[in-house]
Amino acid sequence: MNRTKRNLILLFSSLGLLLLWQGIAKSVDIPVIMPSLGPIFRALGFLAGGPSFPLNLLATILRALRSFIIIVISGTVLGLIGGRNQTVSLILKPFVTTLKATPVMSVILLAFIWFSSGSVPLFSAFLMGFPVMYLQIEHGVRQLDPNLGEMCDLYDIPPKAKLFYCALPSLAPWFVAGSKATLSMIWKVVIASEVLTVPRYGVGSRMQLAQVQLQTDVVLSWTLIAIALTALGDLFFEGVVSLVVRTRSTVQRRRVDALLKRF
Amino acid sequence: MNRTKRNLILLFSSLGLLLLWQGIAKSVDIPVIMPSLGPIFRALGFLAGGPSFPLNLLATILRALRSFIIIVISGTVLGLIGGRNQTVSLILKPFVTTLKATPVMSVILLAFIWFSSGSVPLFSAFLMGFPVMYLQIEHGVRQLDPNLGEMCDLYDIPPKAKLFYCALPSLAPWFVAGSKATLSMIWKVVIASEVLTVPRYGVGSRMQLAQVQLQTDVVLSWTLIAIALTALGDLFFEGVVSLVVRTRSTVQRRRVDALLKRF
Amino acid sequence: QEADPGTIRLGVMAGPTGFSSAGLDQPDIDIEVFPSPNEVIARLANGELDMAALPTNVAANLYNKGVGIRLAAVIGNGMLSLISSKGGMDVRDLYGATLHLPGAGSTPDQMARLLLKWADLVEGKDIFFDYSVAAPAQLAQLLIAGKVDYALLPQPFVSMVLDRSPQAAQLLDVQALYAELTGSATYPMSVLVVSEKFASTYPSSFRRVLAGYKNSVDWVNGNPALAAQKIEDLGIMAKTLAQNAIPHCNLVYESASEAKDAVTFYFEQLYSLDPSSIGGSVPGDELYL
Amino acid sequence: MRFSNVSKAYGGHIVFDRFSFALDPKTIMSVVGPSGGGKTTLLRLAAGLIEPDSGTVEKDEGKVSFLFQEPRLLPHVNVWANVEVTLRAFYEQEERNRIALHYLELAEMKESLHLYPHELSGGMRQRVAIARAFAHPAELMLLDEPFQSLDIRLRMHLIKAFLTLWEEERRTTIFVTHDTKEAILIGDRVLCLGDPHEPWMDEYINIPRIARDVHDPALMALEAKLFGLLTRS
Amino acid sequence: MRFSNVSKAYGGHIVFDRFSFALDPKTIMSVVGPSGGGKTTLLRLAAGLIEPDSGTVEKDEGKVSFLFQEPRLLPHVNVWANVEVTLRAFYEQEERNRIALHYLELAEMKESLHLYPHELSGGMRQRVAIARAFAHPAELMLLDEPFQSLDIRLRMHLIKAFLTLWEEERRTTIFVTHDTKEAILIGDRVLCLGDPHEPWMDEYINIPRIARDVHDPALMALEAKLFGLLTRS
Ligand SMILES: Nc1ncnc2c1ncn2[C@@H]1O[C@H](COP(=O)(O)OP(=O)(O)OP(=O)(O)O)[C@@H](O)[C@H]1O
Ligand SMILES: Nc1ncnc2c1ncn2[C@@H]1O[C@H](COP(=O)(O)OP(=O)(O)OP(=O)(O)O)[C@@H](O)[C@H]1O
Ligand SMILES: [Mg+2]
Ligand SMILES: [Mg+2]
Repeated sequence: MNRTKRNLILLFSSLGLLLLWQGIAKSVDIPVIMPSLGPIFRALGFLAGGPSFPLNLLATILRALRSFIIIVISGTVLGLIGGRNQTVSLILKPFVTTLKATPVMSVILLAFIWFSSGSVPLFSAFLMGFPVMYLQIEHGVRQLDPNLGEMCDLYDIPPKAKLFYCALPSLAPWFVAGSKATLSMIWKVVIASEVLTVPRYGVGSRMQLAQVQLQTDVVLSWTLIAIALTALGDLFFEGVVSLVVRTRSTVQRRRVDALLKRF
Repeated sequence: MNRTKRNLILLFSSLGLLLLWQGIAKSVDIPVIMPSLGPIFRALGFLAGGPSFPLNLLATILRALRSFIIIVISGTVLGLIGGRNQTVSLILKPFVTTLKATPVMSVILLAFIWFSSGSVPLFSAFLMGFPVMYLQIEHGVRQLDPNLGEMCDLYDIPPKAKLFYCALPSLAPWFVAGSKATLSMIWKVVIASEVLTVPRYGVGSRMQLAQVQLQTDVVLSWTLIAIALTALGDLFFEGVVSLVVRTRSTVQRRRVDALLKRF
Repeated sequence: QEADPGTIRLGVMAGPTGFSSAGLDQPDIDIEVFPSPNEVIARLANGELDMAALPTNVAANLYNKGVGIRLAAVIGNGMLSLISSKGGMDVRDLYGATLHLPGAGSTPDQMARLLLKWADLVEGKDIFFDYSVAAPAQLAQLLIAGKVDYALLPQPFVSMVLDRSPQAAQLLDVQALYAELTGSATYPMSVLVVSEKFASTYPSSFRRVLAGYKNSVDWVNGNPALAAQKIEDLGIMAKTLAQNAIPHCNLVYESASEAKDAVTFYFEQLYSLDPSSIGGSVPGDELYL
Repeated sequence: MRFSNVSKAYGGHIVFDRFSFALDPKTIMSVVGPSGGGKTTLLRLAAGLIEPDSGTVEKDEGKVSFLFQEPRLLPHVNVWANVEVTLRAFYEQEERNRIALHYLELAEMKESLHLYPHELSGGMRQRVAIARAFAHPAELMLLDEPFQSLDIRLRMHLIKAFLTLWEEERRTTIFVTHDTKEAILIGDRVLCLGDPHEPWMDEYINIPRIARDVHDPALMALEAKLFGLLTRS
Repeated sequence: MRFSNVSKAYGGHIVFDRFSFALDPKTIMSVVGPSGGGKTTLLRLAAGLIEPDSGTVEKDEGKVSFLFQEPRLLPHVNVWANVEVTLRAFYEQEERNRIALHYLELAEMKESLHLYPHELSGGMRQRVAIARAFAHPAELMLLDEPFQSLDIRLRMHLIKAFLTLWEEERRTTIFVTHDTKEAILIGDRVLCLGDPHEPWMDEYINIPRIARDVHDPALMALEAKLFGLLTRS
């Protein structure tokens, strides 16, 4: 399927979604709760022009990115270890299970003590996202082809090369699936925690304020922005993945070409 | 690694976690915020003996199970379709992205209007969990070995047999990883939504009240129960997986034996 | 001679509880606004706040849990109303209906239970409580939309609903009913608490803050428009909402000794309802400064 | 089965360039050729698994069975089910069991019906793939080096069995091999790939299969020719 | 390299039962045997990839190179990197490039260095695996049917290259094959597996490799014997 067709389908299904909203909004006909598209986009234009708009956006993005990076790194490293070593996996199990189970609400208090209120979204995002990433990688490691591992060990392929040439490429689909799921969750958790803790800047903080003032159209236009952020995150991720794959193949090809020229 | 050793390691690491808590609690020394283990377990004993304990527990379990089943079925079916058919995947993309991004807070109102108030936890669990499951399966389908698919098609293996003999077993690791991540999230989201919406019965409802009344020990003993639920869910899941694998191999073996006896 | 306490940290919650601090003009008082009582409580317990404005029952609860605080003054009296989203309703229509409450264990919830008890009605049989919309703002939204029939709400949401929805009407003035049933003029909804350590280490600074606070309450009540601007600047609530609500919020300043009887009486009522709601026992005289 | 001016390239690498041939129905064509010469590609084109870049592949035969160059067994089911499942679309259970068992017995896999692919030796996997390909009620059989990694006895046994089966029910067959003797003893025609545009060699063998003998001068000449083609650099 | 009373069973299936042999250093042992007879298992035991159930496998040789029965290439890197990466632990970059290129050229893969395994034909994959196994500076070489799925020319070319290399630097080698001729032309000794307890045949060939000729009566007798062993049922 070519690019244009892809984008067309995406466009149409997005339009379909908007139309669906409009239809329901018209039939429900209670603007305080479900405004139609007109007011939402008007509010969107208005707030996008506001002076603190970039600040709020940036604050949320930074929070999401920070927790994303922390989760991806810690989840991947621990997942790699836990997938290979059953003892480590068992030792981590109670911690992961606890993280998986502890309701965010009951740690927010603790988070308040240990961190400043701006860090609470980070903390709760970590709690929600870490198990997803960790389990994903752990599972992926368990699914690695033992035949290839055997080959690598027998041929004394150094650990670094084994990681980059064998393990990581095979883990990539798990890593990508995990990262996407994690990122999608992080946006939500960060915004939800911002709504709860109202840091000075943040999409969630603005939502909370608009909600208290019953400006549903504003709430929804912030929601639209959140959706756009998520979609951009996805796009970015897909871009990075295809870039890495292409770069890898170009680099390998270049090295072969350079080599052939010399010998 | 044998069973006994596994269980021993698990036991010790769980104990380590408890000791860690106790250590921090003792050093923080603010029981309203971080009670030590004594009061928590006392409260646990007390509430476990209460008359409405099974009702609260059951209500939460049923909510979690219902949304889990809905998510697993819908996520798997749509994931299977979306993974094979790029058009469907593109059409679903805006919906999934929206689901992934929409903060639970801003749909609670809609949920309230469309469903009865007891359904809000179900609805939010769906919103949080569905993208995880869907993306997981979609990704898994994309990773299926095209060689095997080619073989199945060429040999006219009927769709049902193809599903059960080829696709599902290959998707199993993705399905298991997705289900575990989803289930772990559902416990949390259901309880968090119960905290927000306080249905008559539910672990989260009890937590909310205890939290408002600053009974941190009670909050934490409910948290312990939630952790136990999650751990049980995990165990159950692992049990089911190993049961399915063993049953399948026994069934296949039996059929071979029966056949050899007859011919 | 008393040492300089440095910056005095006062924690208030977003919402009307924080209104009365808007007129504080002493430069060494740092007002921090928090979205929920939880955060205030954590900081108080932690020693990161010297003073805080809190719901009355939370103060008792904290005190009973061994957090070193004292009640310095009552700063807000009752301001709850039972609203129906359709006009022409009567209190009797509530029988068998569902009453929405913003948050289990909140003051509206406690008040609703008290009234029910006094009326000899049983929740779950004669009337049904629904907590599924915990945020008062969202409840207000649903009332305006007519999706919810009855709700017990605090200010400023009461005025908000009444302003925006022509059908909505107040069915009950909870304060009036409370007075009628108990003989006590009203009930204290929010109080100013001070950490025990601060009060005993810096008594004169503390007295200065209290005096300032009293002036602040008067100023806010007297200048709603100016105060509303200040309230928005502090991040407590939006200007438009605050300005309309200030007259209805029953902001007062009653020193601990003046208010002690009313507060104790209120605690006794809550205790009879559920001892845990105030931490297990009615606090003695030591709570009051 | 007919290729008309078929072209196929991967990237810049041209495998076929206006390549044509017609396959006589119900005969066996042996295909030999250098490694990377396009034998597997030819089979895949014939099966319809890939489309030619230009030209047409016409096919009168209906169902196809393909013995892939690698065994391609279902990893999660045992030997028995690997064969049985490919017959589901065609036979009732009773019939299916009989057929599957028959072919697995032929491939000497009856002792190992309950084993999973990862528990098999390389040759055993190949045997399961053979049983599967032979059992399938196809009108066109595409066999990509079917007898590789088998020991001599099995190889001879399976070649004999294959020819017996084939005489019972003739099906159009393309048989890829690296063994010139096999190619000559089995094929009604031997095609030697090597040039994208036309085969290096394309000869019919008009001696009846049962009468063929490696010491027959005609066949020896043919083998020598093939050998010469395949060993020139 | 010495097996002493090695036993190995999978489930109930006994592959080796108190099986012993000693390998002379710096010689080539050809191993033939029926499919499923334990050839791959023997190599895996020798490499230390599996442990015997009882008995011991002693090994004086250090590094091992193993040509697996399947190519086992890294799917995400190209042909070039598949070989180069196995040399990282031993050589500096310059040296590594030279060696990898040399062996890939030997396997006639120089044209396809940039292709990925899924873009290769079956024989090409096998050639990459051969290049990798030969390039590895091992003292013990374990080759599991190295020349399968290659055409005759390549086969001859690689056998010659292998022997030349081997004469340059002798390494202890176990060479598994199904081709009795290959076994006899290459091995210093031919072992025919078949019985869990002892080999069906274990003969030394004392004719120098260069002087060997398939028409030599001694070798013909040996081949006939092997053939007889492998074709009896
Ligand atoms: N992992 C395993 N689990 C169970 N059985 C196994 C396993 N590996 C090998 N076997 C069995 O061991 C026996 C010997 O296998 P091996 O792979 O050594 O045979 P081989 O001589 O290499 O055969 P081939 O020539 O077909 O490759 C076979 O019967 C096989 O079924
Ligand atoms: N998917 C692909 N992508 C790129 N190139 C390919 C692909 N498949 C095959 N080729 C190339 O096409 C050529 C022919 O491949 P093919 O598999 O038909 O050879 P073959 O005759 O079967 O060889 P062998 O005897 O080694 O199996 C090879 O050069 C190979 O590199
Ligand atoms: Mg091929
Ligand atoms: Mg083998």
